[in-house]
Amino acid sequence: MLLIRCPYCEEERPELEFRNAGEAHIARSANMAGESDDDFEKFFFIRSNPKGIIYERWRHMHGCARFFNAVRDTVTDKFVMTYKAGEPKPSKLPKNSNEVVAK
Amino acid sequence: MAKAAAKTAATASSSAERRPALAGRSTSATGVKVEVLPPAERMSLRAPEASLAALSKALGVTLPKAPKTSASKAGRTALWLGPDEWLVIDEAGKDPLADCAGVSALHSSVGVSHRNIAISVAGPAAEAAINSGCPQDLSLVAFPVGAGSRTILGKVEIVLLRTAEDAFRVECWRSFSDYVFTFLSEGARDAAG
Amino acid sequence: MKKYSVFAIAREAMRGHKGWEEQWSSPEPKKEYDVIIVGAGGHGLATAYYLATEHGITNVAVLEKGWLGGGNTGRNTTIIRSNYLYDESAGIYDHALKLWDGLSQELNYNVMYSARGVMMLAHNVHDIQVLKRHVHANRLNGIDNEWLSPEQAKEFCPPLNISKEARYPVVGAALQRRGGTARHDAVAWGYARGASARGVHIIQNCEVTGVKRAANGAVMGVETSRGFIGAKKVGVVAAGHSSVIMNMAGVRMPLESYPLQALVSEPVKPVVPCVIMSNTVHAYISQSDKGELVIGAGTDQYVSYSQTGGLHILQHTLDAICEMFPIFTRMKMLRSWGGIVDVTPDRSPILAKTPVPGLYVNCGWGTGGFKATPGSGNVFAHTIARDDPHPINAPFTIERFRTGRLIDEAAAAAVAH
Amino acid sequence: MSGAFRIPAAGRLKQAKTARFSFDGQSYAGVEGDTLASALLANGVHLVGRSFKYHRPRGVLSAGAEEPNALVQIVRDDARKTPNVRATVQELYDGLAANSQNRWPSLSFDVSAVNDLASPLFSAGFYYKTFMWPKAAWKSLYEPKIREAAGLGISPDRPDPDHYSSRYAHCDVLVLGGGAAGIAAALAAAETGVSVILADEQAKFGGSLRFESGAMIDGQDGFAWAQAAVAKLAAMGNVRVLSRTTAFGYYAQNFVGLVERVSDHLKAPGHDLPRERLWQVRAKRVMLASGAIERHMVFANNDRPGIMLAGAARTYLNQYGVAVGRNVGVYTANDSAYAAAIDLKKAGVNVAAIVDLRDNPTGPVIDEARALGIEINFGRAVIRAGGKLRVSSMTVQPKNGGGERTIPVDAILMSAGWTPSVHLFSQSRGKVAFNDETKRFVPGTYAQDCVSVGACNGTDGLSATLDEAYAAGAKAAKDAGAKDASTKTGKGAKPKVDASESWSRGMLGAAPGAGPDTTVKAFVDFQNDVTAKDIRQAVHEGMRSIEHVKRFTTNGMATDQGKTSNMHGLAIAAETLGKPIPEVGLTTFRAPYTPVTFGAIVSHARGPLFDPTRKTAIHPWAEAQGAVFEDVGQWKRAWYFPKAGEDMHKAVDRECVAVRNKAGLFDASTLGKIEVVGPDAAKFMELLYTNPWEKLEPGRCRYGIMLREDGFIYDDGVVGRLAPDRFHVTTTTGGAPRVMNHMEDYLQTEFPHLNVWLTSITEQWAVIAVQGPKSRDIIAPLVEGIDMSDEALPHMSVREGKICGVPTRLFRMSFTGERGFEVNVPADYGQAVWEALWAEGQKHGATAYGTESMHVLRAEKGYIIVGQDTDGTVTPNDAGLDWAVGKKKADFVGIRGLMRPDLVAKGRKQLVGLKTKDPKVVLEEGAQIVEDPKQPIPMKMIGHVTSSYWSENCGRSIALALVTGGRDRMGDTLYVPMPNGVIEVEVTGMVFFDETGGRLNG
Repeated sequence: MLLIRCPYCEEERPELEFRNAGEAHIARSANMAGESDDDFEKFFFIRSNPKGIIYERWRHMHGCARFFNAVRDTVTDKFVMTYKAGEPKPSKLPKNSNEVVAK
Repeated sequence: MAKAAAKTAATASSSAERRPALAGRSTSATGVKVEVLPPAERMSLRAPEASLAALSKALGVTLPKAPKTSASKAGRTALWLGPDEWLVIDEAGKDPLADCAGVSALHSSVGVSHRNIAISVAGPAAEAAINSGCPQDLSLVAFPVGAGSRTILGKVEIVLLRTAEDAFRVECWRSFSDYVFTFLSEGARDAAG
Repeated sequence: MKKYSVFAIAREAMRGHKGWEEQWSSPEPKKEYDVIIVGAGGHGLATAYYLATEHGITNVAVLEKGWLGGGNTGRNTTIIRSNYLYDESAGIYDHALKLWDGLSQELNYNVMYSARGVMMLAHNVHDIQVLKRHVHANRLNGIDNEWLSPEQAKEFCPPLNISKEARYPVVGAALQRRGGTARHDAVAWGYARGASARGVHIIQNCEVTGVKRAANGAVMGVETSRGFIGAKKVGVVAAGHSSVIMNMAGVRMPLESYPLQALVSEPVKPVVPCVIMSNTVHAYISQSDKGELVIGAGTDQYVSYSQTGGLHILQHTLDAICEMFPIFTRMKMLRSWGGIVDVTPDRSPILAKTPVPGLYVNCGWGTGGFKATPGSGNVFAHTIARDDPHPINAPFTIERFRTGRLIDEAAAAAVAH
Repeated sequence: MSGAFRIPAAGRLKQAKTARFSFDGQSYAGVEGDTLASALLANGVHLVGRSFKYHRPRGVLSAGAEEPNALVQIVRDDARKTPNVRATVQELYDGLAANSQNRWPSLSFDVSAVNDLASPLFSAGFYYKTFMWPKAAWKSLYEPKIREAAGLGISPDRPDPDHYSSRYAHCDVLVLGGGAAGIAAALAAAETGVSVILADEQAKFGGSLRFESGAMIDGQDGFAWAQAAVAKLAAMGNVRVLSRTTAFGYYAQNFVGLVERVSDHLKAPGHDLPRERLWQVRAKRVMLASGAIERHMVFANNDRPGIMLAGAARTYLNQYGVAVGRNVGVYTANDSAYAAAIDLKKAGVNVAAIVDLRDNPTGPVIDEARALGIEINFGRAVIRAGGKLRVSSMTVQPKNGGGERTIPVDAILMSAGWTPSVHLFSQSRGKVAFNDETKRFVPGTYAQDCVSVGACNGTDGLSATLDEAYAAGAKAAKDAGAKDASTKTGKGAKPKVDASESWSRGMLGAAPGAGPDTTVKAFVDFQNDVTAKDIRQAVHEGMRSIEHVKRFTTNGMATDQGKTSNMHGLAIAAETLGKPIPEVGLTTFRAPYTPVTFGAIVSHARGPLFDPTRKTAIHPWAEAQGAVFEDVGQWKRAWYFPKAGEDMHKAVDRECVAVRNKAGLFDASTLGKIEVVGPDAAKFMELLYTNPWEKLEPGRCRYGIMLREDGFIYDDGVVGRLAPDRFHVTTTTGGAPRVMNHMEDYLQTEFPHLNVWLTSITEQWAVIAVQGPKSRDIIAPLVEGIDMSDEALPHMSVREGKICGVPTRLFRMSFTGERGFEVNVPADYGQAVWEALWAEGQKHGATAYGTESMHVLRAEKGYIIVGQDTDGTVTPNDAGLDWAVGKKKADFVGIRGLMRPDLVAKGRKQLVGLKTKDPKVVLEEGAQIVEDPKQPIPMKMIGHVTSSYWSENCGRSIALALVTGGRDRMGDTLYVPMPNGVIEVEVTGMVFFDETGGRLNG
């Protein structure tokens, strides 16, 4: 069971309180109806599925109920950092993170 | 035909009987007592930062802004559940919903008095009893008196409030109350051992 | 290849079993092959085997970053069945099931395919609707699947708890008698031996690090931890790592990889005679020939390549097992482990050509790929050899996610109303 | 007397009470504090089990959790039979009853031992090479025989009356292992004031101090020091001490699973005591002090009962006062076995000879053994053991060959050296490193916040161990946040070692006499009957990875998980491959460290706590009325209300007719309910549902459809607008939680600019549907403050007011096609209001109806059930609900998905009605539909029946079905082939009753 730092609760809490919500930073188009089939496929189906650093969404379902983002290494399952929903994808990761940086 | 039914009936009886779930249930083990608490008024309050002053004033209790905390005054407790979410519990019979009705500042107040039921877990072994199914660190350092949080007990969600060093209030949804009470009873039996 | 038989064993017994030949050779990689298969799991080795036996293509290398059969092939709970709902799924899984029956003789390797029956339990009205839909569709597709009452289910599996007092009482079951289990290692080893004997190179400890493409986009070969190996056709059969390899070729996939755990108990005398599955209480159980209860758990909720998972996942699984079989609480978990399963949005595999000429992919089997091993390898070999899918795997394209023509077995199980 | 082999002056159980026990029906006496193994050995019983494959007789090998041989079935009563219990771990209690396993008819005469004679045939992996002819024989003959022979104990056959419990715990420092290292580490950490948990798998702390007679710490005997130190720790407020507690799994982020055996050692456990308790501990720092496990010597017939690990024999002597023989031989490749020989000799046991593989070792223990007059043979090997049910001799030969000499013995103590227990370290994803000098894998690179101390870290000698552990304990405390570890040491002091033992080295692999040129049975893995030659054979057959060797031979896969065998197996494989050991690599260590009962892992989640059973406020009334309930998700819903003599069909027919002719009451409380509040509420609804909402007037309702982004129907329900900024949304029963999550997801992450909030009110409101022509007459008398006229309260509207004096949200809506209402009242009033409505209803002939009638009534009207008539692949258009999709809307979730080529293509499956040609025939839900019933199998199926019922109101059967191009087939005849014949059906519209809808106002 992972231990996840909720950026709203400002502490680490057990995974049982959380629900993973898939890859982060996949924006829904403001003009959804105008998207091409290819774009829609990319938006809804295609995923990075990285071996290494992943940017992903979690919801503190049984805590503060907020969605937030996390950076995690999918090889070690270690969290690099978490940050609030709506905050931009970090351009730089903290030093303790693995050197496997996402493209 | 429509006319006949149009008028409000005069036969509307006096108030229907309230039958809370699990009313009166309790169990004791060495060092811990698990007991269903009487009904209370409850409100789920949602509001942005800017509305908090006005809402606090109306409620008579300052809405806490720090995670995992609560504030209490005159039988009314406001638990921080999320950055824009509070559970207001009034055990003094005053409806917080009515108090917020006149507040024009942006907010959402929804009555949930009947949605939840409360169970008291008290005694030196209370912490251990709850930790039978709650994965949070409930030591006094991590979860001091007044700390409140939504969390998990076994397979269901609860709201946990520490009311004293050796006492907790466990709130859960009505239909989960039997499960929660049974779980806490088992936890209490084991914590006593 | 020296034939295995009871006489061979007797002969070897006389000389201390020192005369057995290697089951597969371990050659150094050549500079170039006609076909490279990435991944020496069951599906990859079966592909190589059928390339050799059915298409006469033997200049094949199967590249494996670890040891052959060490991925999901050696980590799954070996359930075999073909009672899927949709024609497309039924087609490929039943193709596999027909190959399972006779595979030991085909490979001259006892894969211990055991048609002990797979029973799927219904616990409520909705389950009945869903399972009966399967039973009827299967019947018209020529696939055996029959409906049982709770009493019949118990007769078929005596330790099953069918008490009406259970939290989710058993209200019926669908039984596929041809379903069962097989010995997972033997499947990988049998195919490896068969392929190796026909000239296929199985190269272990050889990790693919890049896919090289020509100016026209076509595949030229792969970079590996043991140097560049050329091939005009590359088949990616890397299970949880498929999207990693496909990314090397510049193809982004509709895949996510999750940890999937399983466990076995200590061995006991025969007690569970068949395979039992319950979607509603989330449990899968059978008993191995060795006597261990073999239990499949659920996936963790997050993408991971760690081959480990949380204890709470095993707890939920064993909750369910002990609910169905209250006699098992005193049994002990002996070993637990994790695999990495690659899951598509519609829970059906991708077994197809790709936008890259010469690149083929066989992935997305999720939690249920083992049962498809012979069929999957068979039609994938066809797809590579002919550069054209076999009719059986033609629906399992990558493009279906763009067009919306999904094969959504998971959705068909729907959710409670 | 507690056994002829008990030495009165030895051991620590001198004052213990007698405990009677039985083994295979034979009664014996032991003492409290014994393990079953020590008690058996005290009685001279060495033969305790049979091996897995060859059914060879086996004795006790060890004195701990690594035991591969001494597995027994413990029988407390008919329901408490536990298979595969290690006799070396099971504590004795008065009345304990144990049976041997895997033998027939008896332990000393086992018919299956014929396997041993045929063992040349049963070589490694033989089953992959045979049993293939004839094909059918695998299933009918070979496999059943193999299964019968396999397995060890017997599964319980009754539900377990014992209970199990669990506890989550957090601490600063978790110390795993309570030997000298663990105790010292715990002392150092605890003295800083941080929270500490110290756990050990044994009943008594001390680890190897239990047998190391030479250890002196702080002026006292090592074992006594351990007891005193642990007592001191247990008395500290910041320390929890757990004995009989095994750390079995080390998971991510310092999360450790442990099992405490609470009552298996008790004669009569109290009813309140769990059998076992699962601890799930999250620690800031973990200290691994798990010690080392002794290896056996790999030589011919090394499995004969009476042959055991030297350390074990020493434990039996020094802890339990038991001599494992009267005339013992010793076979060793390191110093530690000398200590065992010395202790036994001093206790009066004859030591026939020590056989030491080493050429000319020197050291104090060797000198002492010699001084005691023990015969020592250097540079020699035991090449075989004699005896069958008990060892009777050992045959010794110079290790490079030469004359043999057979020495009579009744026990052989062996030691090939000690393997550090890196299991938990490895589970933590740490990488082990091979020390070439000591031939050990020790912790190399750490992956988590943990540290290894003592023997599991390859640290030799008590003094070095205590130094290392004490310092590491203090550091761990500091790292975990102790204020300042150095200032606190005043409280305690580092334990001082006054005398200690020290040994290391040893050998790996087959001993001389069991080498590649031999065909002897020299066991590597006892339980699975894996010999050195099996491992060599695997390598010869091309198994070059140690994982292949393991799987092919099953080495290390028995219930002991290779604790004594893995290193030997690896060494033999490496030797055969001609590669250094680290290049061949170690197999993965997987949880659990030792087997864990399912019960402990499940703990509370059994019976009523397996899964919550959700009941509505009205449930008690329905139960009292004799309702039959169905499971819908976690809810129990009233399915139908049979009257005396009615079966389900009769009850449903009656209920359905009553609703259409009079009225019916239905408990709809389980439907999900969400209150959507805020100035942007309507905007939000526009985005989440396909329908338009902005123009819906307060007080009115609308049927809403929710899609996933891919365009398929996700949920549906009636939504009432209570105020411009307030909606009361209903969802399906099963969909409630995921719909809420779906809405929160979009609100928080895609549309955070909207000022709107969502609150689940499913359980706030009990919902009583009152449906039928008399519905208004029933409700009206009880209502205050709501005008119930059709003008004021038309179909699809909602009002707030009072009923029976309590607040209500009164919906005028219908899921039956009749005039209907849904009365929402606060849940605690639900039953009283229901009873009031029921009483009123009785005046009008109303009935209570359940979910089955609800399904029939809605099907008569062609109303769909999401999840039954749709299955996650159905669009609104497919379901005939295109009218509910706002055509002018610029955006809603699912808008783009709906446009995908396949979703707008012709020939999609569409929901239609079906009427059987024979109105009495009711189709089966899930039945498949074809155009041509005469086609051969596989048939082309064009759809399936989603809903099907007998409709008493229509006087015929009715059905809904998803059919390819269904709406273009109106009036067509299609076929439903069933096992017992083909059913002819006609494609129709979906409305079977009151097509004009007049009854909504009837």
